[in-house]
Amino acid sequence: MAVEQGRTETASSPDGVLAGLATRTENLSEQAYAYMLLVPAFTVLLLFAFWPLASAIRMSFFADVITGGQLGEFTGLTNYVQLLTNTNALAPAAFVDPSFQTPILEQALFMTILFAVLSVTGETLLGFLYAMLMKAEYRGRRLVRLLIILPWAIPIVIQGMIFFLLFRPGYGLLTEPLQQLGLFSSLPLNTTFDSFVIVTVADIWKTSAFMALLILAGLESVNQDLYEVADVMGASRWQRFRYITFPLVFPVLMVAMLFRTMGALRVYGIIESTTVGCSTVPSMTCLVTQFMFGSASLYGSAAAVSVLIAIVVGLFIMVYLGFIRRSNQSLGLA
Amino acid sequence: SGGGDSGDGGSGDEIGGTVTVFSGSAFVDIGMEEALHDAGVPDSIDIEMVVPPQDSGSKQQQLRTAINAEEADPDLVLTDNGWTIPFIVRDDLVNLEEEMDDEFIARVREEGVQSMIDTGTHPETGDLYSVPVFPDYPVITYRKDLLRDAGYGDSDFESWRTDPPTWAEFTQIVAEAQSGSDVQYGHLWQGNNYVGLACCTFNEFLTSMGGAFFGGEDNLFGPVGDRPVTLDTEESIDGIEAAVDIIHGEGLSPMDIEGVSPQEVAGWIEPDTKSTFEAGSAVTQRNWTYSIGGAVSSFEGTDMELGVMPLPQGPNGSAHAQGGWIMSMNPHTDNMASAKEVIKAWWEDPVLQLQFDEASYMPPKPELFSYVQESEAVGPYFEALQYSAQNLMPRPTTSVWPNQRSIVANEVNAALRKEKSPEEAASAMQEQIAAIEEQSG
Amino acid sequence: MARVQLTDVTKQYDDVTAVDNMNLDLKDGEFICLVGPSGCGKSTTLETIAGLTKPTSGEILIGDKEVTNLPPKDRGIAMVFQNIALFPHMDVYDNISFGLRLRDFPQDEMDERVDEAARVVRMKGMLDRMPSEMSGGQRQRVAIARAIVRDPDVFLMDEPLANLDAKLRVNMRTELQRLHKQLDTTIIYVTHNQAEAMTMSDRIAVLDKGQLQQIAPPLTCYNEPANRFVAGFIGSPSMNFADATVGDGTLDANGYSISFDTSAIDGVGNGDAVEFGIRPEDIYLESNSAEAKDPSRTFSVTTDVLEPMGDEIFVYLKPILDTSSEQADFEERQGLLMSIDPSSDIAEEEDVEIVLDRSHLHLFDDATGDAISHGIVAGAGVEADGESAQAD
Amino acid sequence: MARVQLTDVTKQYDDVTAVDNMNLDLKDGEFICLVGPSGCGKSTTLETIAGLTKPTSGEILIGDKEVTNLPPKDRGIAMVFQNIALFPHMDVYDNISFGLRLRDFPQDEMDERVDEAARVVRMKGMLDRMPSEMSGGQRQRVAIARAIVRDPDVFLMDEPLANLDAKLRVNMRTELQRLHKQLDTTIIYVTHNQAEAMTMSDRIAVLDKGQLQQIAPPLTCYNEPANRFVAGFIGSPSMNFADATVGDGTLDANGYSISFDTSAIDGVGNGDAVEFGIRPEDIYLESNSAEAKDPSRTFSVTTDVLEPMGDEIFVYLKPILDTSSEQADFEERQGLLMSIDPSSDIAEEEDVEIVLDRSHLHLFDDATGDAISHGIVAGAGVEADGESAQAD
Amino acid sequence: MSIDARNHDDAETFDGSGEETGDEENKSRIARWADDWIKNPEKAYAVMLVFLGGVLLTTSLFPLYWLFNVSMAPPGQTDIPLVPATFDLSVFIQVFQQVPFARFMFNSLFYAFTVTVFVLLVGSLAGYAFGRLEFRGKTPLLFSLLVLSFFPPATLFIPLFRAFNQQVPMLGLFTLPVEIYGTPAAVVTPLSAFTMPLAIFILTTFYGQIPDGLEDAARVEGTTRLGALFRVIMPLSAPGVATAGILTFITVYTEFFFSFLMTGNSAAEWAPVVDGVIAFQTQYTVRYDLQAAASLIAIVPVAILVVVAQDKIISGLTQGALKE
Ligand SMILES: Nc1ncnc2c1ncn2[C@@H]1O[C@H](COP(=O)(O)OP(=O)(O)OP(=O)(O)O)[C@@H](O)[C@H]1O
Ligand SMILES: Nc1ncnc2c1ncn2[C@@H]1O[C@H](COP(=O)(O)OP(=O)(O)OP(=O)(O)O)[C@@H](O)[C@H]1O
Ligand SMILES: [Mg+2]
Ligand SMILES: [Mg+2]
Repeated sequence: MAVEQGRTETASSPDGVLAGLATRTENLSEQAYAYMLLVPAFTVLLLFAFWPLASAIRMSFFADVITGGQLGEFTGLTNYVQLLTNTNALAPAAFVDPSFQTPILEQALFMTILFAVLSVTGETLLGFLYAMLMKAEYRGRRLVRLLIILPWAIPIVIQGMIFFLLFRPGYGLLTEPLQQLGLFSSLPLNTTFDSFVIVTVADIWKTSAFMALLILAGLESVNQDLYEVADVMGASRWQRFRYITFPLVFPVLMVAMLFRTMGALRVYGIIESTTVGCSTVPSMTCLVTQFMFGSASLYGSAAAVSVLIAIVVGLFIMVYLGFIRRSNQSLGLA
Repeated sequence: SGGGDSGDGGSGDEIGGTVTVFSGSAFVDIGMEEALHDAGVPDSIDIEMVVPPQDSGSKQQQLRTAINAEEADPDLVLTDNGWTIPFIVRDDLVNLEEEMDDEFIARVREEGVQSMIDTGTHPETGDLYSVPVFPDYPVITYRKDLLRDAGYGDSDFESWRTDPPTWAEFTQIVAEAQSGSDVQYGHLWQGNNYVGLACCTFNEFLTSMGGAFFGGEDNLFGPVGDRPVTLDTEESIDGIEAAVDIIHGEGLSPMDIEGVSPQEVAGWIEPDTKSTFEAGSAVTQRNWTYSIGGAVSSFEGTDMELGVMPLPQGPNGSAHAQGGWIMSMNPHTDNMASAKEVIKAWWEDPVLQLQFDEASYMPPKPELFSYVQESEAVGPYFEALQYSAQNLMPRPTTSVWPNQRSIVANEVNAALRKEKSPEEAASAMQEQIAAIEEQSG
Repeated sequence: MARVQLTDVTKQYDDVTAVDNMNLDLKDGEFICLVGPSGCGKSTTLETIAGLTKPTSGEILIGDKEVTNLPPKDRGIAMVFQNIALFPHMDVYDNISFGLRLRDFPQDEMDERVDEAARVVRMKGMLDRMPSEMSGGQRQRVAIARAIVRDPDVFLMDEPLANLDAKLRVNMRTELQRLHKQLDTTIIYVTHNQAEAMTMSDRIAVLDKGQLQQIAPPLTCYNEPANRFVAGFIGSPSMNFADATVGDGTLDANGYSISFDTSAIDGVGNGDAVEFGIRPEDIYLESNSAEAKDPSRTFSVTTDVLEPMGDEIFVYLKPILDTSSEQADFEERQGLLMSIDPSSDIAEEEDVEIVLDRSHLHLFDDATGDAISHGIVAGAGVEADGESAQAD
Repeated sequence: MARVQLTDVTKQYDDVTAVDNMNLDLKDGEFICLVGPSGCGKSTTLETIAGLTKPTSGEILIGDKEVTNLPPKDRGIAMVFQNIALFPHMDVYDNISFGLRLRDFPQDEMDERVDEAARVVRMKGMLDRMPSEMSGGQRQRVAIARAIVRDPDVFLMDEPLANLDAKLRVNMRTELQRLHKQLDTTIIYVTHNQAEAMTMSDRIAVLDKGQLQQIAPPLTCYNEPANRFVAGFIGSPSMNFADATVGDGTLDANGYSISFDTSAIDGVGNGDAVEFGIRPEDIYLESNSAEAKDPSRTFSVTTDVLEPMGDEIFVYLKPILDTSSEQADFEERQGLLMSIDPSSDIAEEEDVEIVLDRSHLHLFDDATGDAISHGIVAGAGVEADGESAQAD
Repeated sequence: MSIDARNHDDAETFDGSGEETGDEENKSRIARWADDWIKNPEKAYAVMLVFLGGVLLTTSLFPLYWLFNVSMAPPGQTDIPLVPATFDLSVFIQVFQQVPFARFMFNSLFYAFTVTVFVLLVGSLAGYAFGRLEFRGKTPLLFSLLVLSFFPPATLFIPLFRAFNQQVPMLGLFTLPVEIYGTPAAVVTPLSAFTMPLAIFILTTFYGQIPDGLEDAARVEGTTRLGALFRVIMPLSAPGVATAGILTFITVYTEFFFSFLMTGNSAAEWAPVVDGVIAFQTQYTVRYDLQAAASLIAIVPVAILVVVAQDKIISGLTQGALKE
């Protein structure tokens, strides 16, 4: 029977292999063990993310070659200086215009930040509502859950098409009503402000599901016993939320908002696909893509914008981390 | 890496294998492969038409990717004549002048539409890199029935084919026709903030009004940095004003242009105007050749009657932007000999005729225009096409054009939406484009 | 400060009736202990009172107000949960002050109350610990503090002291009693600890299988259990039971008989099958028979296992009486159990003489289990197998 | 089936020393009870033995093999957790059989074992319940079943019966003892229940503040506590303590004195400050003084609160002796506590005469708390405030 | 203030029940509901939630409805009415006839499935380490995951692209043994790397929340730490794991940038489903109807996934496990 047992052990394939490995490593110290567990993930990341990232950063210190495809000579911070002083004539839009002659929404930096703040706020609020709706008990809730998640499953190109067709000049279903209400111009997709609103709404529409899913998962993981306690203690609905739900969902919420903010600060696809276009609503990532894939491939500048974006995103993340630390919640980061 | 680099792969000189052509869905399942074999491609060669999934811009991007990847497939690519030169300049396409026999090259030069051949030629060496596949011309399609109601007749239609009205006359005619009918729109064209505005629709206004991007047609392909930027000249501003006038009718331009285009054109591109016109909602439309076929079939069995004329004239005559696609070879192909066979066969008349029959693509050889003339659908409008073919103007294709075109599109569109005055738009363009010229010179 | 009434309350889970037609009427300010075997429905009863569970049927009144459909927060209760359920994200202070914060207490009053509650549960100086950094008993004490820091009308406590050591338990008991007196709150208290139930409560409610068996003052439950179940359940170690038949002036069990005046008790007649029960402390060694109020004749028995407990010794005697069927489960303890003074010299496997205290002998109806009488008196019958040994 | 040794084991949390230099040597097959106040380090000790917590220093041997750094699964242990810790996503069967499944037991053997374990804990017929559908006691029983279904070398049980009613507790106790005999497994058992500790264990280990106070057989701990702490901790209700001074042949407390032959005991001399302790059951009403082995003179006292427990009555007496400082906490119980027979007629606020059993009087060093002697003998000194009342 | 509020509450409750006994029949249905809700605030809350949800859902679903509408419009028509003029489901078949749409879907499903499984597995190990173990360098390592997401993915494209084409050595150290450009690996590997940070963060958060007691119990029962991860922690983190899975799956399934640029452009060359959708778009014409239909079809697998996974997300599992 011992033999049999041995066989079944190895036979239970992935578990078996894993178990073998696990047994051998079980005696490692917590420290060593943790590192061992991180090896697979970080190997992949090192090869396919960190290394290319480092190469890209390196690229940012080299000059553009107009005929494209290659790197010019080492130029130090020139690319950055040009971008920050808005003196790169080849830049499809101003990253930031120090003279402030370019309208705010046409400066990639400010446009993107505004977009991120609005969309993440909208998505978080809507996401919370959706999550509650998905969690509540009523008939047909399975369907509702599905429907809430679906927008997230729509490829961005199609999302763009949907909104394009809604706001298409002349024919778009919403073009005329909104124009008559005086909210939009007759060419919303060509007007920076209108387009900005459309892109923001489109993003909130699609991405609230992301938030909702994560928040829902957070809600579901809260030990229901605690609500009983709170109820007996006399907590109102709001207080339950304030003292139990919110703090316990907070870590998940932070993860969701963190990643949504990072995503929003890198917004690009929705702008391109609604045919609003980068020239109407120039986001930071628009610059990267246009530098890189405009027929002149300006790798140096593209990389430099990426690094600038990373710095902006990084600053935002610091705000989050500060927030996390202050609220005394540990994500392991603060 | 040059064309020779990877063209010498082991199988590169043998006939056989599969030749992949990065063409388009219009070429799939219309019997092109058969026709090419009939036109001389040995049977040992398989030909595969690959559908590039997207519009011009993405196709360009994908081609760039494939070439950067030193991919062996596709062996042949159809490239937009509007963005081929940067590839040529970077040696990202095979120099056919070197690789193919001189006789064939000479034949192409001789038989092909000149403006198409120019867009496939190295601007400095003059070597031919690409063979025209089909040219595309902008024309005005219009509703004869409405114009008749407004008092115009066949004689007018007749004369416009070879002597189009001026912008002033044209807008007058459209205005009359529209006021006498319940058609929603007057003249449609593509004024959205997109590639086509810079290269084509605005360029047409600009040129016909006597303006130019870089001082004149000679400088369109460069040299970058060594050419004047002339967007702030009086004539160039006239070009913007004409485009604005045709929407808003404010009489800014020296011509007496009426506002017959709806504000929406500033947000429309080809499919929008095409479907609107075909639905009978407009009097006239500027669009490419292929739109004739669409209108013909849409108008069939209705009261609507189709007319086609060249683009109206300005002080500088009538200007038509060059459209169309040309065929080039991937420098990394591993099947060059076979690919050459395909290129050669594609220049044969039956192939080009099939292409016209099945996909409404004009043949790139003027001598075949008679074939077009005889065709049932397009034949009646051939004269107009011919006129535009004769009044073509190439696009300003250089490696910095992508950056410049978005500035042009942006500023002109802003002017069309009256966000900026024509002068403001002009000076903004002038300043930014000059800066690019300077930085990249 | 509120009367609590349960009328015909039933709570049915899919296949289990956790609470079965429960009727309780607790006076304002009463201290009630709920006792009963594991799974008998004590927690469920508390939950229905708290409003955490809607009863399947029946209604609940707190302080004359119907609350059956009221949410927990409007019922004026505080509860110590059996599963403790501290808020894992709050430190001890925040856990304890939670209910006060909900009511926007001023900071200084909150501090004061938390301090006092922490003192009561001996958790002062640990106010900034997180729940994960505490021992089981410490957590439980925080849970108690969390409940007592408020002034509810009704306290519900579900085994609040289960994880505390004996000494602390005694302290906490005192503190709770003091609190009860001070606040005059109605307290419903679930416990498995007999001592707690006996000392703290005004009345004990004994539950079995979701049904109320008896609700009465502790000593009544102890001395005059309403039925066989209560008799067996209350008291530790448990009462000894044996099947018997009423004879002619005797109670006959397994050939032995005890003189018994049937006429003194209603409802038993010659030949009736009954079950009789006697508590371990009502069995005496013959040498101590003077302590028994109404000693029976002596029986000769052999000791089996001895369990010295410190302050007493449990002596298991080899069977002389039939064990009741209910006992059959406990395979090894079929003999009679007696409790004697620890100073007695007694050894395992020793023959001893014992007497039963007739005045503490309980009779139960064999069929229904209902109590027939608590204590019998000697009658005319002859106590078989030995001479009569009545004293006093 | 394994010896368990802890050598100098210390577990330090940030600011708390949960286990302080613990040395234990448990024999193969021994049944050890760990007792001690809440938070004294019992659970932590078990966790270090189980390998769930790495000790800060010290080493642990199980069956002569050093296991200090071995993962739990290789230590041959089974454990019942204080916090129960059922797997909430598995039903009872899966919870119980979890360890067996990990070891690829054949289905039928697994079924058999689970069945047997379920029988032991009286959970048969509930195998398909989910943890959330069970009562507190039922969950605890499943947790026990999960541990006993396996054949480990060492059982670690952390208050396994805390949520069970007295009767079930007794049954479970028996079952565990049987299991212990049958499997001959070493069992380390944490309990707050004195009866459990007294009846089940071969030895009791008393912990306080992370330190081992005494490890000895139950009755030794009860009768000969190693120090003041053990004396106060073991036994419920707790021993009475009072400060006293050794006089000339007397033990003097608060003006009262008891005759005491100092010379019979090493280490005490005239004038020494000591603490003496006496258990409630070693205080007798004068009428029962015959039961005391070595009764002291009588004292006149007044009764305060009576707590009838059924099988005994706790009588709180108004103070006659100084209460030790440690007791000061329990504001109302400063008097002496005695335990008497429930048949005694006694009322609150009644004047009674009592005697102490000198042979059960414990003396502790006032400074260190270490025991000096257990029982004293009468000496030459005159028992002040009353005539000598020695009997026997 | 709170006293006022309570009085008010009481008054209402009292009124309500007082009337109820009076003239039950005269009362309109609405009044009865109102009474009911006052007595059972839970119900009122539920009704409000459902109402609000209804409004939200309609607005959020409208674009989806519209997508269907677009698919019903005749080819070439871009003037989409609010209600379809014709109802012709044949577009859904045409989608498969015009392009090998099934293969496109398969490609994307393959990517999504592979990446999801890989990321959940590898991410779980990392999530366990970050969420439940203490080790030096934890914060910097966790932060490095975020840093990755600071950059637009396009930034990483060029170096990866060259490496996959064996043009430059990976990490500057070694050239890949085979060219993986154009193979599924060229999509799966970078997408795994890009979706990993989010997955790790989600898993870290959820794994970290599972009480130690349960892991302890599993370990004592005989699992290794990893065994406990897979047998206890993961099942109990089901909401988190399922969410991480769904998010990863959908992200990859609808990803376009890398899967478009790293593969050939035909279905047979591992082009993603989005390629299939935009195959109906050419230089001058867009078949919005087919695109819409194709997108609706493309959503189906995701819908199925969501339906299957939602029970995992909705599973309040931690109840009744611990007494603490
Ligand atoms: N993670 C921790 N961090 C800090 N202190 C801790 C932690 N765990 C336990 N302690 C402390 O260590 C001491 C011993 O705890 P332990 O759980 O061993 O007590 P115990 O004897 O089991 O008590 P109880 O009977 O209440 O269960 C306690 O004072 C407790 O507060
Ligand atoms: N959610 C549920 N689903 C099904 N049965 C349940 C549920 N909750 C409790 N029960 C059953 O109801 C009965 C009463 O449970 P309850 O928790 O009230 O018992 P209890 O008296 O508190 O027991 P304990 O002393 O063990 O805590 C038990 O048999 C239990 O199994
Ligand atoms: Mg309970
Ligand atoms: Mg403990």
